[in-house]
Amino acid sequence: MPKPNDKQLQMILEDMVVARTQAGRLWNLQRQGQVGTIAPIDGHEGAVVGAVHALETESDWVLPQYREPLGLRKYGPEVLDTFMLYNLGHPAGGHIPDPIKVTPSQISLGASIPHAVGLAWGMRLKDEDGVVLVFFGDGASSEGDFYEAGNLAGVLKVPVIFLCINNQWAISTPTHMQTAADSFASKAEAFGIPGITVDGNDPSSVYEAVSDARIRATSGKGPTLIEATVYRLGAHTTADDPTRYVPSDDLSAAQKNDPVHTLTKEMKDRGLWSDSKQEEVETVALERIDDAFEKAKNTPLSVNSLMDHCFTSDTSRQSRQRSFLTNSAGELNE
Amino acid sequence: MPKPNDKQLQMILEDMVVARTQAGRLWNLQRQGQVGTIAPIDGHEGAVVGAVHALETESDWVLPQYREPLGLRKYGPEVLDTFMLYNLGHPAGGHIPDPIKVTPSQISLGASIPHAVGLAWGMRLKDEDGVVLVFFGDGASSEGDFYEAGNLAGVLKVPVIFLCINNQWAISTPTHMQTAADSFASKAEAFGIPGITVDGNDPSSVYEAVSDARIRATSGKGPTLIEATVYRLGAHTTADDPTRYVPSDDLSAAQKNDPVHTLTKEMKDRGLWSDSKQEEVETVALERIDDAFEKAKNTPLSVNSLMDHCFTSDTSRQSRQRSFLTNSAGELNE
Amino acid sequence: MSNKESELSMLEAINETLHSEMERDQRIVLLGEDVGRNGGVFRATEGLIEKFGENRVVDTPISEAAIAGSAVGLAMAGLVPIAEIQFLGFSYQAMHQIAGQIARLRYRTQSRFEPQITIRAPFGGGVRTPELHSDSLEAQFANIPGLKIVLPATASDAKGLLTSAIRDPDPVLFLEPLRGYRGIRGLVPDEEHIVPIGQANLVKKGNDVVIISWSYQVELSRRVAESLEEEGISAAVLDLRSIVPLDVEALTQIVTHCGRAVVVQEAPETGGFASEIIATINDECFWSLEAPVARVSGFDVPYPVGMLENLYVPDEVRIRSAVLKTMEIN
Amino acid sequence: MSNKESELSMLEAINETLHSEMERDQRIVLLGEDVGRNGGVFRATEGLIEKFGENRVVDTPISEAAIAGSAVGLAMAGLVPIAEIQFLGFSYQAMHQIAGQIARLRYRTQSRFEPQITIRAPFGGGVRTPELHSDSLEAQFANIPGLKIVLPATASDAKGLLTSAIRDPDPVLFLEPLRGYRGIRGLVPDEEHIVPIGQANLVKKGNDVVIISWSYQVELSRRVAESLEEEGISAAVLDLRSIVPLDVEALTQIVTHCGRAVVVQEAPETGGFASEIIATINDECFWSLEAPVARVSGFDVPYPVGMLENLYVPDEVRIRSAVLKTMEIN
Ligand SMILES: Cc1ncc(C[n+]2csc(CCOP(=O)(O)OP(=O)(O)O)c2C)c(N)n1
Ligand SMILES: Cc1ncc(C[n+]2csc(CCOP(=O)(O)OP(=O)(O)O)c2C)c(N)n1
Ligand SMILES: [Mg+2]
Ligand SMILES: [Mg+2]
Repeated sequence: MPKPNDKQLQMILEDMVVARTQAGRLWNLQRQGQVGTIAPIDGHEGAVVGAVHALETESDWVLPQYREPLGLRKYGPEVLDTFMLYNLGHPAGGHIPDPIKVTPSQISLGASIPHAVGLAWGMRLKDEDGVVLVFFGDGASSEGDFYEAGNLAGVLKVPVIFLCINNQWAISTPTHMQTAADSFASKAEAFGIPGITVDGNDPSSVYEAVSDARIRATSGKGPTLIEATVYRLGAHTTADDPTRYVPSDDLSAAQKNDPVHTLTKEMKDRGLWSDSKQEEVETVALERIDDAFEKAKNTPLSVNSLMDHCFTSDTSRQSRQRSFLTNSAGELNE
Repeated sequence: MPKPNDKQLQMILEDMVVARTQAGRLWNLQRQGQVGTIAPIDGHEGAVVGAVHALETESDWVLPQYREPLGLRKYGPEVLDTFMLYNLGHPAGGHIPDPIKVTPSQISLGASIPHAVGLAWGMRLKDEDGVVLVFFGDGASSEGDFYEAGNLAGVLKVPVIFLCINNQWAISTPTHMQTAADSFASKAEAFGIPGITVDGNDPSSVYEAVSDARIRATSGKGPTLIEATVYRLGAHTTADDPTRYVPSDDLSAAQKNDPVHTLTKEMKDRGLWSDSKQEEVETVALERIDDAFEKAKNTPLSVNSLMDHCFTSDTSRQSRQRSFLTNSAGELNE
Repeated sequence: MSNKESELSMLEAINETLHSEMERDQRIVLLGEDVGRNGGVFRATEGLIEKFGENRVVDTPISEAAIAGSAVGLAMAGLVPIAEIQFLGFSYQAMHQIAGQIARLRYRTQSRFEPQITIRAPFGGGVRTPELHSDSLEAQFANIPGLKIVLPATASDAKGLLTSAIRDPDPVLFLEPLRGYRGIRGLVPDEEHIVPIGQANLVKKGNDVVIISWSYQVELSRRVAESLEEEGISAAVLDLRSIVPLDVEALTQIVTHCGRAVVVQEAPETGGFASEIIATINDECFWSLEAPVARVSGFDVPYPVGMLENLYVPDEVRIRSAVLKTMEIN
Repeated sequence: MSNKESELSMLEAINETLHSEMERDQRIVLLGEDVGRNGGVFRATEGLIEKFGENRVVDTPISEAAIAGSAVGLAMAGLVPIAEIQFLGFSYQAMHQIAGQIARLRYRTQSRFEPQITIRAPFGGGVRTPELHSDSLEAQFANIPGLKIVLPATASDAKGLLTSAIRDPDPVLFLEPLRGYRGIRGLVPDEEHIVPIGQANLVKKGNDVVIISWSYQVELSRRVAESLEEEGISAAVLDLRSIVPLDVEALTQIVTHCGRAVVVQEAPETGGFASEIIATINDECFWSLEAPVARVSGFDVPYPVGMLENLYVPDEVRIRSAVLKTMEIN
C-alpha cells in the first residue's frame, strides 16, 4: 500500500486548495454571466487530486466526467487553460494539446468508460506503459455503458482504473434510489474484477487505492473498480437548486468532513501547512484562473470554426455551407 | 425449498420430451425449406420446463428469448400454434392470444429484460398477484439492457425473476470470453439482489430455485437472478455450423448430461416412466406439431397485413401506401 | 365548461397538463431522471410527486434504456407511462428500446400489446447548453415507423397536443423546445384542451410564399412573415405541429396556393425533415411550384459549442433572406 | 502491379480486402461478435484470426455499445479499429456511441483525436431474416454529421470502397447488403483497388430518365433499365455509392441531362434518404425537371416478417412501373 509522503501530501493539499479556490471564482464568473453552466468540484477535491497524484502524467491517461478538471493541475497548466475556453463555449475548449494525457469533459454520462477500456486495450497492444483512469459518478454507473465496458475490461484484462466518485447524488437522485447494491464498488463482482470502496474525503486513501490499482494494471492483472465516497458540497451545477432536495442536516454533517478543511487542519497540526502558505496558494490560484480566463476571452474565433474539424475535408455540401457562412458572416455575426 | 412431486416430475418430463421431439421435427421442416431459421432448444429443455412448471400460468408472465417456445407447453396450445406461424414468417406469429401470459420471441438480445421489470412494476402498481419471469442467455447478459434493468429492478424491488440460461455459448463466443465474473449469477451483486446458480440439466433444481424466487417476489422482497447452467447440444441456429468452434470433446461430455436422457433414465429407474409412455408422448407431440404446422400454413394472409397494426389508424401516407398495395397486389404477389 | 384562458409559458402549460391528465387517468405513471422530488430539471414535473405520490411519479436511476424499456412493460401491464428523457440527445442511449421495441410493439404483436407511451424530451438550441442537450433529432425518429412525433410551437398547443399524446394509444415522442419553455408564452384554455395530432396549423395566411416549420422555428417564421407584410410580401406560415403523422393535405393546400415555399428547421441540412417536406411537395404539388423550395437549416456539423451557436441556429435574418431569395426567382 | 481480376462474390471481396488491409497496416484491429473463431456469421472475417492472431481479431462479448465505444479508445491510442455490428439493426444499441461519440470525436476535440474507425454492418431485406436484421437505417445515420456512409453495390466496389473506408481518417459506416453477400458477384481486381469515397458511379448511361439508388437496389435498377432499352426508353442508372458524402455534382449532371428521375430505396418512405435526394435535386436542378421525381420505397411500417417481405421490398416490377409512370408525365 504505497502512501503519499509528506512532500506529496503538501502537493496534494496545494492542488486541492487551488481547485477549491478556482471553483469559487468560476462560480462567480458564471453568476456574472461571463461563463456557461458550471459543475462545481466542491467536496470532490480530495478524491480527484488524491487519485491523480498516484498517476504518472507522462504515461497515464485521465478521462474526466465534467466535475474534475480543476483538480487535474498535476497534468499541467494546459488543462486549466483549455477548461476556461470550454467554459466560455469556445471550440478550442475541446482540444487539450498533445502530449497532455487528459480528455475534455464528457457530458454523456458513462460514455467515456468504454473509451477508457479501448484506450487501455490499445496501449497494451502497442506495448505502451501506463494506465487509463476514467472518472464517473454514482449516477453514471447506472448507464449500460459502465456495465458493458466494465465487463469487457474484465474479459480483456486491460490496464484501466474505473474511479466512481460517489458524491451521494445524481442531480436530485440519492444513491439509495440509484442502486440497491451494497456499494458501487461491489458492482465489480459483475465484471470479475476487484472492487474497493475508499473514503474519498481522505486523499491518502484514494492515492493508495489508485496506486495499488495502477500496480495491478501495469503488471497485467487487469482493471480495478474504485469507489471514492464523498459528498457533493455544492449545487449540481449553476442551474440547480439543491435546497429542493438535499436535506440540510445531511449537508451540515458532510461539511464537517470537508476534504479541504480536514486535510488543511491535519497538515497544519503536523506543521506541514500554514495560514500564510494557504494565502499564498489562494492568491496564486486566483491570479492563475484570471489569467486563464483573460487568455481564453482573447482567443480568436473565426466563422470557419463552425465548419472546421467535422471531417478532415469538407464535403461539397459543407463547402457550400461554409461559403454561405463566410459570405454572410458580417450580417450573421451581429 | 419446494420440490416438484412425482406427478409434477412426470409432467415436466413429458413437456421436455415433447419439446425435444418437436424440435427435431422443426429442424427437419427447416431443412426442407418449409420454415425459416430455427434456434433449437436441445439441451435447454430441463431449464425451461423446470422453470415454467414453478409458475402459475394464470398470474405469472413468461418473456422468452427465442430458444424457449417449445418448452412453454404448460402455458397452453396457443403458444405452439403461434410459434408455428412465427416460424413461417406469418405476422400472426407475433400475437399469442389473450389471456396467455407469454410474449413472442425476442430477437434483440436483452431487450425484454427492462420490459419484464416494467411489467412486474405495473403488476405491483395494479395490485395484481403474480410474477414476471424473463429468459435470456449468457450472451444477452452482456447487453446494457440487462444491467440497467437489473439495477432498476433492485431499486424498485419488483416481482421479477431473471432467468439466465447459460448454455456456455453465444453463437461462437464461449462464456470465458463473455465475462470474467465468477458466474452469471454473481452479477446479481451489482443489483443488490440474490443470485443463484443451479444445474439447468436438472429440472428439479430449476423448479426449486424459481419457486423460491417466486415466493420472494410475491412476498414483496423483490427480484432474483437465477443462472441455469446447461450446454447447447445443437447448433446455434439452422444457419450455424458449430463444428467450427465447439470442441467435440466438450460436446460429447455435455451429451452425457443430456437433460432429457438423464431424467428419462431416472424416472424409468423409479418406475415413473416407460418406453411405451415415451413412444406415446412422442407420437402425440409429432401429431401436435404437424397439426400446428398445417393450421399455420392454412392461416390466410392478406396484403393488408403489411400495413395493419402499425398505428391504430393509418396516417394519410399509410393510406396511400395501402391503396397502392391493394391495387397492385395481383401484380406484386406473383 | 368555461371558456376561460390564462397566460402561461409553454413550461407552465406542460406542467398543468401533466397535473390534469394524471388526475383524470389513474393509469398514468410518470418516470424519468429527477422528475420527482426535483420537479424536473426545468420544473416541467413540478408538484406532481407531492400530489400523486411516489408510486406514480418515479425518479429512476440514470438509465435511459431502462426508462424507455420499462415503459414498454408498464404499458403491457395496462398502465399509461409518460417517460421523460432529460434531453433528447440522450434518447440515443435508449434508441434500441424506442426504435427497436416501443415503435414496433403493436406491429410485432399484432395489437396484442398497445404501446400507449408518451416520451417527453426537451431539445433545440439557443440557450447555450453543453453538448447533446440541443440536438434536433426529429428526422432520425421520423424514419422509424410506429412513432408519432409531435412538436408544439405555442403554449396552447403544448397543452392541447400533450393531452392528445398522452391519450393516444400509439407511442408519441413529444418534443419540447428548450428555448420555448420560458421564451414562449400565450393564452391557454383553463379547461380540458385537445388539439388532435396530425393537423397542421396555418398560423398566418398569405398568398405569395409559405414558410413551413415546426417547434420553436414557427415563432421565428411568424415574426419574419409579419415583418414582410410591410414590404408587400404576403407570407403564410404553416406550423406542422407533428411530422408523423404529417398533414399532407394542409401542406399541399397552402403550397399550391402560394406556389413558393421555404422550409425552416434547426437540424442539420442533410437528412433533416425539411427534405421530407420538399419530397412531399414534389410528390403532391410539383406543378404548382413557381420556384424551387428553399431550405433554412442548421449546418452539416455536430451541434456546436456556445460561442458558435448563433451562427448555427437559423434566425430571422436567415429565414428572411431565404424568403426574399425565393420571391426573386422567376 | 498486375491488372488481373478474379470473379468474386461481394462477401469474398470483403473478406479479401480485410485480409490485405490487415496485412498492409499493422495498426488495424478487428473487433465484434463472432468475428474470430467463427469467421463472422456470414464468413466475412473468415481466416483472419488464423492469420493475424487473437490480439488483432477479437471476439467481444455481446455488447454493441462497448464495441463501438472501445473502438473510440482504440483510435485514441493510435490504432485503426474495424468494428463489426452483426446486423445494422443492433447499431441502435450503440447509437449513443456512434452518433454521440464516434461522429463527434474529431469535432469535439478539434482534431486532437482522430476517429479512424470503420464500422461494418450487414443490412437489407430479401433473405427472410428475423426482426431487426433487415432494416435499412441509412437515412437515420445520414442526419448525424461526422459519419461517412458508404454502401457498395458491386463486388468490385465492395473492395475498392472498403479499402478507402479503412484508410479514411474519418469514421465510416460501411453497409453491406445481406442479399448481395452471395447474390452479387463480379470481377474484382486482385491487387490493391481503391474507389474514392464520394464519387457516384454512372452504372448505365441514358437520356430519358435516371434511376438513382444505392446498395442492392442498384442491381435491380440496372436490370430494369436494361429491360427498358428494348421498349425504347433510355434509362440511366446512378449508383450513389455513398450517401455522405453525396456526389451532388454527378447527381445534378445526370438529372439535368435526363430531366426525369426515379429514386429507389428499401427504407421506409417517410424520412428515407430518397427524400434528401429529391430535396437536393430541388436545390440543384429544379428547372431541368420535366416531371416530379418519383420515389420507390419500403412502406411506413416496421420491416415485416418473412411472408410479407416480398410486398415490402422494392422489386423490379415496382421500379419499372415507377419509371414508366414518370415517363408518361407531360
Ligand atoms: C446519458 C446522460 N443522461 C442524462 C444526463 C443528464 N445529467 C447530467 S448530470 C446528471 C447526474 C449525474 O450524476 P453523477 O454521475 O452521480 O455525477 P455528479 O454530477 O454527481 O458528479 C444527469 C442525469 C447526461 N448528461 N447524460
Ligand atoms: C442486440 C443483439 N445483438 C446481436 C444479436 C445477434 N445474435 C443473435 S443470437 C446471439 C447470441 C446469443 O447468445 P445467448 O444470449 O447466450 O443465447 P443462446 O443463443 O446461447 O441461447 C447473437 C450475438 C442479436 N440478436 N441482438
Ligand atoms: Mg453523483
Ligand atoms: Mg448462450
